Amino acid sequence: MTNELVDFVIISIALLAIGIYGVSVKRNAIRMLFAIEIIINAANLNLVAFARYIPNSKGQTFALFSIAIAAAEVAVGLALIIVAYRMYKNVDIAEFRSLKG
Amino acid sequence: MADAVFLAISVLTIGSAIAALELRSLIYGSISLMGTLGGVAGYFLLLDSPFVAMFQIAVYIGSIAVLILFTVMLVRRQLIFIKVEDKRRRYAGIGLMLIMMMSLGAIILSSGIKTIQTDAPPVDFRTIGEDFLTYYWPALILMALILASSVIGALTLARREDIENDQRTS
Amino acid sequence: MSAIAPKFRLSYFIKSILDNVFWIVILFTLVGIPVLMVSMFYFPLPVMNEKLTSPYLMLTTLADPSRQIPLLKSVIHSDFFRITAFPGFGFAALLAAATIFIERKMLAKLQLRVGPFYCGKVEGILQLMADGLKLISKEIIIPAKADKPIFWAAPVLFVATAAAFVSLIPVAGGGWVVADIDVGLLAVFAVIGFFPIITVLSAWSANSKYPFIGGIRALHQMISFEIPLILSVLGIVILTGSLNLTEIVQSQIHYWWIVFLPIGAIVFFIAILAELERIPFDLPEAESEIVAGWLTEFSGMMYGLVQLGSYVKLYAFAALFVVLFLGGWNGPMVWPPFPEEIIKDGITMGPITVHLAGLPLLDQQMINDVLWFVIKTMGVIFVILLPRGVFPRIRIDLLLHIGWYKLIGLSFVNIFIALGLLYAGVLGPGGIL
Amino acid sequence: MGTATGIIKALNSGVKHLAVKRFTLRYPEQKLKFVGDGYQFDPTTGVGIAGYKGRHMLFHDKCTGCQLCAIACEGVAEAIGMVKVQEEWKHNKKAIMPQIDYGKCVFCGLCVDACPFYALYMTNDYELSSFTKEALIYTPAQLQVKPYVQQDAEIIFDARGATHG
Amino acid sequence: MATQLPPGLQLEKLDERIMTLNVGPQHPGSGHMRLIIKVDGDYIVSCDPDPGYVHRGEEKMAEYRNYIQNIPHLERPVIHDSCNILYPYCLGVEELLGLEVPERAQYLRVIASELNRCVYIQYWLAIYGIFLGHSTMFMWPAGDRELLIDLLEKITGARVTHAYFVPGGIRNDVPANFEDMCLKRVNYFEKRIKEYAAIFYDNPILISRTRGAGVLSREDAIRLGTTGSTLRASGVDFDLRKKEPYDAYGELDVHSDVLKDGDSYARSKIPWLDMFESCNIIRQALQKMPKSGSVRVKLKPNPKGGNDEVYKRVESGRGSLGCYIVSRSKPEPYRVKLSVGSFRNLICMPYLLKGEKLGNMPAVYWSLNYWPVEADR
Amino acid sequence: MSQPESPETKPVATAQPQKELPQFEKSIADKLESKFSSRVAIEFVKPTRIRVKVKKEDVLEVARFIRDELHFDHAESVTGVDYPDQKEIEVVYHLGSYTDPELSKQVLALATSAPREENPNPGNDSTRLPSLRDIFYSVEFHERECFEMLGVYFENHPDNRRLLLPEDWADLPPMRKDFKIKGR
Amino acid sequence: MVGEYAANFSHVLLMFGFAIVAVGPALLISRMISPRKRSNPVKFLPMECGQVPQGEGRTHFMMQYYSYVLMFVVFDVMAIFLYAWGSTLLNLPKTATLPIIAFLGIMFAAMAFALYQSKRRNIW
Amino acid sequence: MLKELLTPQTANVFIGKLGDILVKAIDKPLGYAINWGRLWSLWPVHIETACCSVEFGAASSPRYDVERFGIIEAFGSLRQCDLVVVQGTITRKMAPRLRLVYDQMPEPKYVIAMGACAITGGLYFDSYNVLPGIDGILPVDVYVPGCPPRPETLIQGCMLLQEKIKRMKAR
Ligand code: SF4
Ligand code: SF4
Ligand code: SF4
Repeated sequence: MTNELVDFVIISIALLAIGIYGVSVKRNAIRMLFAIEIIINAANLNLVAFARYIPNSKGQTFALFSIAIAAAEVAVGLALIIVAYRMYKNVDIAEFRSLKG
Repeated sequence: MADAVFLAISVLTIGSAIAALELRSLIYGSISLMGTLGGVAGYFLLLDSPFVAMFQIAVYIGSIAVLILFTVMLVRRQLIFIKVEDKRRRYAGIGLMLIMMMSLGAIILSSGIKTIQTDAPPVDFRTIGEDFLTYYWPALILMALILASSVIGALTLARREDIENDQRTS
Repeated sequence: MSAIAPKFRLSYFIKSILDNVFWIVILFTLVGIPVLMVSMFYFPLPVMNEKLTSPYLMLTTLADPSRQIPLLKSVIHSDFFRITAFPGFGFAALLAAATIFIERKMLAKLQLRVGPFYCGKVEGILQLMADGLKLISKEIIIPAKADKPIFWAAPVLFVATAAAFVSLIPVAGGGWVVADIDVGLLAVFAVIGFFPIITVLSAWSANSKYPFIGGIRALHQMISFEIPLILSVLGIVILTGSLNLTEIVQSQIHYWWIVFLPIGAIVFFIAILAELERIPFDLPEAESEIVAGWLTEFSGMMYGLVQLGSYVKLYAFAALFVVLFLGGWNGPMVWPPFPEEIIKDGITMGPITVHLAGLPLLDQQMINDVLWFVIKTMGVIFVILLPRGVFPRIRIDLLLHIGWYKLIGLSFVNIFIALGLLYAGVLGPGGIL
Repeated sequence: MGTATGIIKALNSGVKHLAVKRFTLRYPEQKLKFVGDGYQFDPTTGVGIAGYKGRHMLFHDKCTGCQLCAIACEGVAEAIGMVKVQEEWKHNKKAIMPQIDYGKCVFCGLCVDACPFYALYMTNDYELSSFTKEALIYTPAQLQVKPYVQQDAEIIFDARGATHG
Repeated sequence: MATQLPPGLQLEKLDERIMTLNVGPQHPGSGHMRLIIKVDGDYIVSCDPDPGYVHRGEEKMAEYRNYIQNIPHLERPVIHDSCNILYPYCLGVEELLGLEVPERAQYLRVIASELNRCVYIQYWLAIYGIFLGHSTMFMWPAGDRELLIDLLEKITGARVTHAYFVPGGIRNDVPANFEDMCLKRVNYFEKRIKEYAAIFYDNPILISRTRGAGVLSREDAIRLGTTGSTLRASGVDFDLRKKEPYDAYGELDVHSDVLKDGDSYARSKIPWLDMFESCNIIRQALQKMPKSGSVRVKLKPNPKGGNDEVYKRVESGRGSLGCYIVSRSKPEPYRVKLSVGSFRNLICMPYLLKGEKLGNMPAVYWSLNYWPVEADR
Repeated sequence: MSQPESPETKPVATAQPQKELPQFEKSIADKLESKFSSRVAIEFVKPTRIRVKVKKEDVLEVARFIRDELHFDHAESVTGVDYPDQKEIEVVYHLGSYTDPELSKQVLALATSAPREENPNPGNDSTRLPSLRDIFYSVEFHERECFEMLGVYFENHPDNRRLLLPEDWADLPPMRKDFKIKGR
Repeated sequence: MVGEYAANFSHVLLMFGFAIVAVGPALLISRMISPRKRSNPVKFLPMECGQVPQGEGRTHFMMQYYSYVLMFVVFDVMAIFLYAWGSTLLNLPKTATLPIIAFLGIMFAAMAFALYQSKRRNIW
Repeated sequence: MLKELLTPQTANVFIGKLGDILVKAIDKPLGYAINWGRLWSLWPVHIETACCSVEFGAASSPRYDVERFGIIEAFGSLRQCDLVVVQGTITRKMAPRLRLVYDQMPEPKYVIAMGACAITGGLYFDSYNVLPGIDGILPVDVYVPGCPPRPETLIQGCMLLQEKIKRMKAR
């Protein structure tokens, strides 16, 4: 019993789908951030899986890049959430919109 | 077929990914997100890329999850438990998810990916470093710029201007 | 208060113990041995004398010592033994207990007093046992509004994470490490990252003010010192080109890295003081400001477990320092060789001489390694403990200032020193040393 | 660099003290030695005689039951009560003697100052803890007993620090 | 610092960020009192001291006891500085009753009060050490003060509550080899307290932590009416032993140290320097003391004061300590008021802690030389 | 022990005037007398101690004069004394000086008095005095203590709250003479 | 074979699990043998120095040092990135140092800005 | 036959009986062991009520060093303590707080009344703000008289308390 590439790819698809569901349904800014993280992880998983089965180091390299960029994105995203929270005392995206007007 | 470890990790990852989005409490949601990230790190280990796996744990769980947790704790207690969403949207989202899964799965499964097999030894993690510094060095610089701009942007955004300076002796 | 029981009598005590022994023996013979016999049919047994042992053969070991030895050897080399006992949990817990005792006695000596003295007749060596027994028999209070699952799990997870950290430390040559990982150093950093999460979660879950402030302080402190901690080791990685801790130790056969990279060693040391929340960096538990910091709401055994975890963590960090900078187990051979006769001819007991094949269970080299390792680790632990008696507590802004300005700068200096050593051709492949 | 030398000096001072003698008085085995037998008062000169202010001692053959000690204590702690005793003394017509409640007494010694007949002294006994409050009330008969104390430890100095011996 | 004191606090705007912390009464950093502290993150927004947990009504009780019976309970507010807290009371009663203290008693009083000052300061220093998280600095002073306590016990017969000073002199003469013993201990004591420099006062971590924490300028120190080490650390040279010598201090050469900075570090250093000065004074007094003589004027029982009032003050461990006695021709005083240094320094606490970091709270609080039991009386 | 009996008298205003008065202290008293003439009563002048008594309407003015012209810059203590016979509560401020080295020995007792109520209702009755907090900042806590111990309400004091007594204290202010402690 | 490396890591997990198994019972035993008296609800209030607690335990409590947490996320990534470089340095040509120096230069600039920002306490 | 016997109920009963036997067998030595642990590891809670705290501090100073008996002073939180040493006068303001502190501590807990004030009110028997002893609010185990008690007396009191713990029921 060994793992095959297709297993990893299927898991990756599942994660992607969950992530997209989260992004489209959730209205809480922090939850949306979670969903985005899940999507990024799905992508990374794909990268590394293909890199392993087509023996090549490039996939891992790009996975590293994308993790680093995810970190940067989270930092900025959370800073935004903090600012929004401080202004509206809420973390709900819909609220942001309604309060602005 | 996949082995038991793989199945265990799959259950952990998918389950906690769903839990991260659906649990009532944001704190538990963040803990579940940590589970997802850890599960993905487990896949990386199964794929013989320990460097990426450790990087994933150290960066994602060691710092990003900490930041998320910390921010969640700053949010007022009532808000941690609030879940605002309407039912129709939710069903639409689930439908979208299923459709995506089906279609992508069908595409992938029919694409002949099943035939890919390998017995090659895994790539040494040192080659990653080599890649960075030889062929992909512009990407490295670009990444430095991204990181730098993100830290600058985050700090500029997150500070508060609404407090007068005289309320606190500096 | 509780009623006063009849007067304590030693004879009663002994009688009760004998009672217990009797019951245990009865139960073992009636239940234990049959269960053992039955279960031996289901478990794979080790290969002895090139034969697969059967359960009946196993039972003969009870009578024949020469058969016990290979069995013992196979136990010693099994993963289970490693995890539970020797380089793993048991060893670490033992050293942690020794550390607590040494700390109390040393602090007392420094402060011109005696320290634990009456408990256990000799210099209070049983003090720790008394504390443990008391803690385990103490009521556990869960605050009413606390988040119960996290609150219960936090101490256990704290110990477990510390144990996972211990598993990465190589103790002696020849693979005496629980998990020999190619990227061991990175794994260490990955494991360290869990501590702030557990701390801040437990602090949050208690739903009380002092733990919350303490937890947030702990978080800031730990993550701020994680970067200098990571950067200060980079010099060694540059010079050895390896992330494997065993290889790093082997690279120090001739010279310890502290000789070439003293700045890195200092930065690393200060950073581990901060990671361990030891004085002068024990802000998360600063009792004069925030009672007991994030430990405020822990009572009874939970508190005991957190203490155990933190001392296991202390051992692990001290051992990491030894592995990285002090040459690990490398040292001159001081353990006397085993007497030839015992290996060749066997042991003489009265009139009988028994020849036991493969007698020294552990070879001389390994025991020597462990000896050196323990000595060095104890030395480092001593130096970690010493500041507790000498320094006051620091303030959080000063702490962050030290971490972010001084230590990061110094660790970059250290990296450039390493680079310089490499490119000047002093060290590294083709270097003059 | 000042910081570094300061830190090294502090560490050095700490390590040096690992060699200094311990100052601890090992109490249940050793007991401190005091001046004399306890605090007494000399009414003729109006000056006390130095000594430790521990539990009192009452000389039944001197006490006249004049209650002066009780009056002195009334404004301090109300620790002294006068109780009847069975003994018969010529000078003690009322046959009352002080009984001291050590749950109240503050060991100020004013009652000793007040007694004009040298009947009340203080002794070196201080081990008075008990399980109950009643056991802290000392009757005249108990106060009569001279405590047996073996106190001989004193502070000794030498080059390696002070210690008890 | 601005001369205008901060006005009452408007916190409404910040309410969400503000957290109220109770420091005390069961708090390792507080002891007998409570500070209600409001923090915004790491900064203290307001501090409201809530003393009175040891308020025992000493002043009321003093109206029901005669002049001698007042001694035991009037020394209880500061039992580790009990000679000094009785000093102004005894001086006052002596003036009321017109008593003249014998010379030997005067010198012995000076010696006892200086010894007691050292004992007090050592205890204070010990607690300061534990407040800053320095356990050795608790143990060393707490151990070294026992040297002097042992000496005082040999003189007075009690470890801390000596009840040694009485109107008209002292209770009893010193034992035979007193001078010898005293000199030896004081010398050794001085050697010991010098050791604190390396581990505490010159410790860079301590300096970086307490320098600049809770700065009290000279003007504010005067305006707030602070006293003792708090005042002298702010640059005001005011020591009653020098300015208004009582008893034998007139014949002795006293000079007390003054620092300019006015921060926690200076405030914590002044008492330490004081101990050296105390050792000096004790040595001088031992030399000049008459070798024999009476030590107590005989009082008649239940003495009555006239229709008069006195206000006497001495320099105690915490600064000037005044005693105001109103007498109405009765054996009991009509009103006794202790004006204690701790209570006078209490006012600095809300003033200094506002805007400080939370981490500075123990350092500033205890450096004010504040003993809650005394302030509550 | 004796009960505090009724015939209490005010402090004897002129304490041995025939003895020659200490020079320096006399000069201070003279300054006060020349400024306010009969509005202040110099009650005694002893070595290093002076006591003056003023009416409660004048106390602010006198205090300001003492601070600005006589350079007494802080208050050492504030004592309330209850005189049930005169139906007044006397409040004595002991003032000292740090800035003027000549004055460092001197303590000036500034006494004033407020009417006394038989059934005190602290804060709401006529036992009121103007607060000296704006002149001598250091009296803040002393006046708070005086308020709760004797029921003297200080007007314009920023926070006249309970200080030492328990929060649920519902008895008389304890330092009044008619508050008897138990058993006496 | 795919998945060789994972075996080594499993030991870490096993150790983690063993520690839980080993110390978890301590809590259970403690629960079993500790005295449990029915006591008043006061006991389960949060500890507040002998006062009855007021206010909420978990508030919007923002330390002035939030900036350091933000910075940590970015610079932690940087620090571990340097390991990818450091561990391969021996196999690399010397010119490969140049990109990393540029990388460090940019990060230093960012760090200088960040430290300057977080030093200005009163804006946090 | 066997199947009938081995229903969950009978199994439960059997296991329960076995547990009872085990508990009984274990109870006594365990009780001794626990009491032994408790008596050598008394951690006093840090509550200073009045001037006796000075002598309590002296008791943990190098000269008397109560840590010899396993008593560590300056412990941060009351949740980890098991001994209340009432160090002196209890005023009316302090009394409810003291009771709260006692209530919040985990079982088992012991009380030592230190000083005349804590026993009977001592000097302040007639003060308007002082409770006459703490018996009314806390169950006291050992009384340590003196004003303040010498550290030796306190240590003696602690030894008495150890003696008492030895004879207490462990659970
Ligand atoms: S020593 Fe003091 S308190 Fe004790 S009985 Fe004598 S007068 Fe009363
Ligand atoms: S002890 Fe002395 S004062 Fe007391 S009743 Fe006896 S004789 Fe009188
Ligand atoms: S017994 Fe004495 S020392 Fe203890 S609190 Fe009471 S008055 Fe103070």
